[in-house]
Amino acid sequence: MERLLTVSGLTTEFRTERGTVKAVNDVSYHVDEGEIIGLVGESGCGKSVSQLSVMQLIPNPPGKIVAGSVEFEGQDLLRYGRESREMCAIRGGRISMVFQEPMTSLNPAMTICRQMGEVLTEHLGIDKAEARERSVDMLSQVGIPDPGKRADDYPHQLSGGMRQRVMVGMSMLCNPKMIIADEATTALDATIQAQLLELMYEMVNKYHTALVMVTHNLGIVARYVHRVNVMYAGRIIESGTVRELWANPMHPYTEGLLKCVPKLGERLVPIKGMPPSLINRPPTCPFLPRCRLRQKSCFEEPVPELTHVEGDHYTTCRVRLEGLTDD
Amino acid sequence: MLTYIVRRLIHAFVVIVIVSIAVFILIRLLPGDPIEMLISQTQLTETTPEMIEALRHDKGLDRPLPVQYADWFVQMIRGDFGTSIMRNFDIGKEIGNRVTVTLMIGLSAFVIGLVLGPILGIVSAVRRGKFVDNLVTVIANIGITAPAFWVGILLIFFFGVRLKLLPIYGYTLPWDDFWMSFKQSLMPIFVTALGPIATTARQTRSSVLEVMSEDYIRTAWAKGLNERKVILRHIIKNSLLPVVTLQGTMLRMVVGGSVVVETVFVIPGMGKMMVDAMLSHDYPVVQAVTVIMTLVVVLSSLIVDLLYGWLDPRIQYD
Amino acid sequence: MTTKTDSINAPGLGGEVDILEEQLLPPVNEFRRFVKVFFRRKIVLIGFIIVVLIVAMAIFADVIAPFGPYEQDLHNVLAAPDSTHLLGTDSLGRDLLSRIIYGSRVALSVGVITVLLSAAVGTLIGLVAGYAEGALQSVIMRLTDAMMAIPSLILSLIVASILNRGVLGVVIAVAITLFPGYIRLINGQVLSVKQNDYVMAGRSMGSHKARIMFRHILPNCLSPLIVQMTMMMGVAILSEASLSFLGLGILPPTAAWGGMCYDGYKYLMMRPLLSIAPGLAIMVLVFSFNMVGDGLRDALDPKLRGTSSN
Amino acid sequence: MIEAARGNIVDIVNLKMYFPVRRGLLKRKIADVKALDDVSFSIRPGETLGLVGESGCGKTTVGRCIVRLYRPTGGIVMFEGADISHSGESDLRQIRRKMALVFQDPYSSLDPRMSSGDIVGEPLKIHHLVKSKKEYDERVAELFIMSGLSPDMTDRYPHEFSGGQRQRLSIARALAGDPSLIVCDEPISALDVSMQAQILNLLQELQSKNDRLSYLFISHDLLAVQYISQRVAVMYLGRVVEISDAGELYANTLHPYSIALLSAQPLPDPVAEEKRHRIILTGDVPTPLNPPAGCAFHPRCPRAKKECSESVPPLRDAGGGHFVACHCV
Repeated sequence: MERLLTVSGLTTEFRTERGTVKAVNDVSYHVDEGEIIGLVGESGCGKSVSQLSVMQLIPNPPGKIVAGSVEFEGQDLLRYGRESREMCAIRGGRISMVFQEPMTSLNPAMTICRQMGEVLTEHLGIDKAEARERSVDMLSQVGIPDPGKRADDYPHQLSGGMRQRVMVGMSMLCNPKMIIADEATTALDATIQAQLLELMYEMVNKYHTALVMVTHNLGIVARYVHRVNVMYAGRIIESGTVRELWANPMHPYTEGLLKCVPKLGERLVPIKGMPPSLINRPPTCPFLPRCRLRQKSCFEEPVPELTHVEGDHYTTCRVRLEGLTDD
Repeated sequence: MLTYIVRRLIHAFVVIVIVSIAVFILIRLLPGDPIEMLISQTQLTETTPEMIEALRHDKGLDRPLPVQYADWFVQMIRGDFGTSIMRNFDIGKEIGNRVTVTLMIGLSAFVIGLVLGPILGIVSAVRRGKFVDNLVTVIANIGITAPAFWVGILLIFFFGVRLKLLPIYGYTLPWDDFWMSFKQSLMPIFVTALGPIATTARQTRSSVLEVMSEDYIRTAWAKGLNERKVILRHIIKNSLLPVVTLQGTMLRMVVGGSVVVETVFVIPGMGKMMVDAMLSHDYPVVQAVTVIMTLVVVLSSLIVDLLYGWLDPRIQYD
Repeated sequence: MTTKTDSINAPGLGGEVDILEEQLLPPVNEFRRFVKVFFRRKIVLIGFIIVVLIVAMAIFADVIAPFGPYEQDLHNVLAAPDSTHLLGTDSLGRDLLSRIIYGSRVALSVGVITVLLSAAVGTLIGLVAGYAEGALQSVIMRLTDAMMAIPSLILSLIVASILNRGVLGVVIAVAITLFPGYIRLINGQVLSVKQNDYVMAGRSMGSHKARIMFRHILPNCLSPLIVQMTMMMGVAILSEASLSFLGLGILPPTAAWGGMCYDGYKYLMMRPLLSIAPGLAIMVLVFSFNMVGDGLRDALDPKLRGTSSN
Repeated sequence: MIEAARGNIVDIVNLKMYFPVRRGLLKRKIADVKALDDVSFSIRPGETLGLVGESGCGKTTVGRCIVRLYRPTGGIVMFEGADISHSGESDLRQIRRKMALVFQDPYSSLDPRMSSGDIVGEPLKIHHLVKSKKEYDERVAELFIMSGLSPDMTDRYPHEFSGGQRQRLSIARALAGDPSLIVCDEPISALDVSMQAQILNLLQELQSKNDRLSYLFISHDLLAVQYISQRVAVMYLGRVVEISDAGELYANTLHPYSIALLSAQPLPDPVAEEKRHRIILTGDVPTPLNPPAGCAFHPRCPRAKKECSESVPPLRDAGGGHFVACHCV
């Protein structure tokens, strides 16, 4: 598969009263064409901020992309200005995004088809009538009953599930190369979430579009994702195919996460302590305070880079890596 | 939508009835008995208690209050506001030609506020922290805090006395002599409009900043729109909705302000009529003017509410 | 961020564990944070200083003012500003600067009493309306709408002339126009605070309605109330000045800025300062109160009260 | 039917809760939202009953009816043998000490103006459970430790705590009155995975130390419910469609909706996920404003028969205490 996106050394900081918060800290990952990758982690680990940085949607006064490059189809997006013509062409045209809150992600004072049509008129320059036609067609594709009438409804007249379908439809309108789903189904009920995930899975495969699935739900990752990056305190601490990670987790945090999910008969083993504060973090491994495997070297040396284990499996845990070379 | 309109109409009617009752009672509490006023005004030499009694009966003031109120309310609806005690003119007719003066100034000031306020608010919110934002904020604050009569005096002194550019008092209707009327109403309109412009600008600025942090604005950016399109298509309409609801209070401010502005610039409007009536204890006039002014405020806020109902889709499909 | 190694034998945390990370960030000194956010903007600091100066001026007026407020110097009436009378004298030969200094007493006293009176009455009725909901609330809110429909200046004119036009009369006249605003504010606040689960928690614990009202709901309505009161100080002072200017406010000869503007208005040609100076004093005081109000709004905003550790 | 056995902590029989919908000019009632329509179950001392279902199924309303925050439209609510369906506020006060509520949103369930110590200690004050200030402080410190918080945090304010710690404060407050029933309304869905595990463990430990303490654990997270509950009830649009022991329900699910619900929640195990046969329901969750006739699930049910749209299937025992409400099972 052809390489679509390569993010390397991405760092985004936020200035707050208590100091600068390194929300995304030297993050590197790649996405191939038509591949479904996962970004998993708890709240505050920087998974959403990293995707907003790729799209340069970081609110500028407090936040700033400090370092790193975002290679997309051969061009580094960070070279373009936040409101430059090229970046506007990418956003919604080549890469589109679906957000978490269906209730607030649509403009309450605009009809559904006008909001969808806007993407088409903006990127493909087609006139309003054809834009409406294509929007209605997309609405039926995403499973909205009676799309002709629904197109003229306002967002508050649709249920949460319906609105999220509109968002998915909107993101597919310009046939983008990649879609970023930022916790797109978190706010939905189980059966509606299942419907939406199946829909996205079908459409992504049908149009051979890459999908970046940002979520904290390990079940979704297990069912739909090929390759997954586990994030903690702004860093990617382990990445690999779903099978590799589940079979042989090479980082104590990933292990802890897997054990945190209640299974019948097994005693729950929670990860001790509290998620770290992201203000002036020491260069050592972020998971150090809560890690059971930590050794002396972990305290002194900075956190290692993502090191290859086997296949697509990479990890940043020094102890685990040394353990590998011994046995 | 229909229920929204009907409910608003009933709401406005209830408010008018309550206000008329309140005004009716308040006037009765004012010092000085109307009959004595009448007597002193007609210079009757000897006044026997019987004559006073007959006069009271003739004026119907001996009937129970609710009956008097009902009678007055019915008369009012027919446009008959009774006659002024002091100068014996028919109040209804007098209000008729004075109301045009007050509305000329009041409405133009309101419209200026309605147009300039949002523009200043949007510009200062979009250019947050930059020079224009600070400038607009300072002007807005001055507009809210400077007493209207003082600004009036300043303008009169500067443009009238020193530069002799503008007449310092009086008012002529535009269809009589347009150029003179324009010169005469320039300053009063500016003073009346200062409050609404300032308040609307501040409210628009905070509402635009609030809308800017909404999720659907982030979606608009994510669709690839540049800043200009995001502002024009998404931010403005949503941020103007709360500003529309504010316009009801702006009208109240304009109508109330006419009292001061017309006193400073000596303009024969309803406001001046009100003050003169207060000073000379001419209570029927006070009563009529108060009710009319409140009527203007209530009706215009009703229009503002209906405009809001039409603008905000969430209400259309209530 | 201090790292304190302590082991907490706490159940639910997976037994014995060394927690390197401090359980909580160091306590945020609430007062220091409040002061830091309050004075973050220069303009708020300037406003605060002016208010303090004017309050001091009002208290020590007898000491500061060169002349008494009513001292007439009949042989240099309407004098131009000179070394003795820094701002000149008015039509009765009284020193303008001294009267402005004494005028601050009227402005502040009217402002404070009006705001406290209207806030107290408005808050109480607002609480009742907000908590009772149903028919009582709609009746109260309709009456409030009616009160607010009458232009405030007109209402205060009528009420002022009903009462004797002393300071108390003006205070009540202005307070009547302000307290409906509080009813609306508090009613709105109570309704939004009642949405929170901690109010339902209070009910589920079986605490009395009154306890929930005063222990949970009222404290959470205080910040917007305080901000509104500061803003209303400015409005009260402006209303009093307008009433005095129209001749229906504070009775002469008391030194009230509004009245002084009106007296000076006749002599605008010769001595503009007689009107301009008191007017400027009004604007400066009201401007400062508004700035203090803006500062309070930021400082009391719960969102800015520092986020929890993660 | 499940009769009210002696000694149960909670028994609800044919519980109905209708919320009037008022619209139009005079706010006339045009319809009833049937949030709860004939719900019955009971909770034995020391037992945890899981209540599962999607939004709009009425699971939160059940919890609030039991704690009598709502007055039920119909049916009986019994608490420790006493019928509290229509009792007034005054005599409810004693009973409220024995039941407590833990909420979903950690940020809105704690009063931001009160210190954490006062929040946890409020039930002690309301029910006068302590005589002196010293005893009050000791009891509050004890409650903090029981919930895994260090006592020197009692003077900190809620905004200084993380989501997980706030839920611990809610639990500490619930324990203050030494209750025999805690209704946990989605206590962990707002938390991260690692924090969820800590809270689940805490709840279990508290129950192991006090054999009279029972939970009504309301959630849409089937894995958590399965882990912590002895018995589980599945609700759909205001009715209980299936209720049985936890293990039995997950191993031998009978009702078509429960099957679809279980298959909709992805298991965090790629190997198992591969083998699972996924049932994806069509259509949206219907509104409780006008529920479909007969069995409310029939429009979306793959096995729907004619009879399903005519009569409401009663909850009957399909063997071994496994109750199900379906014509086709």
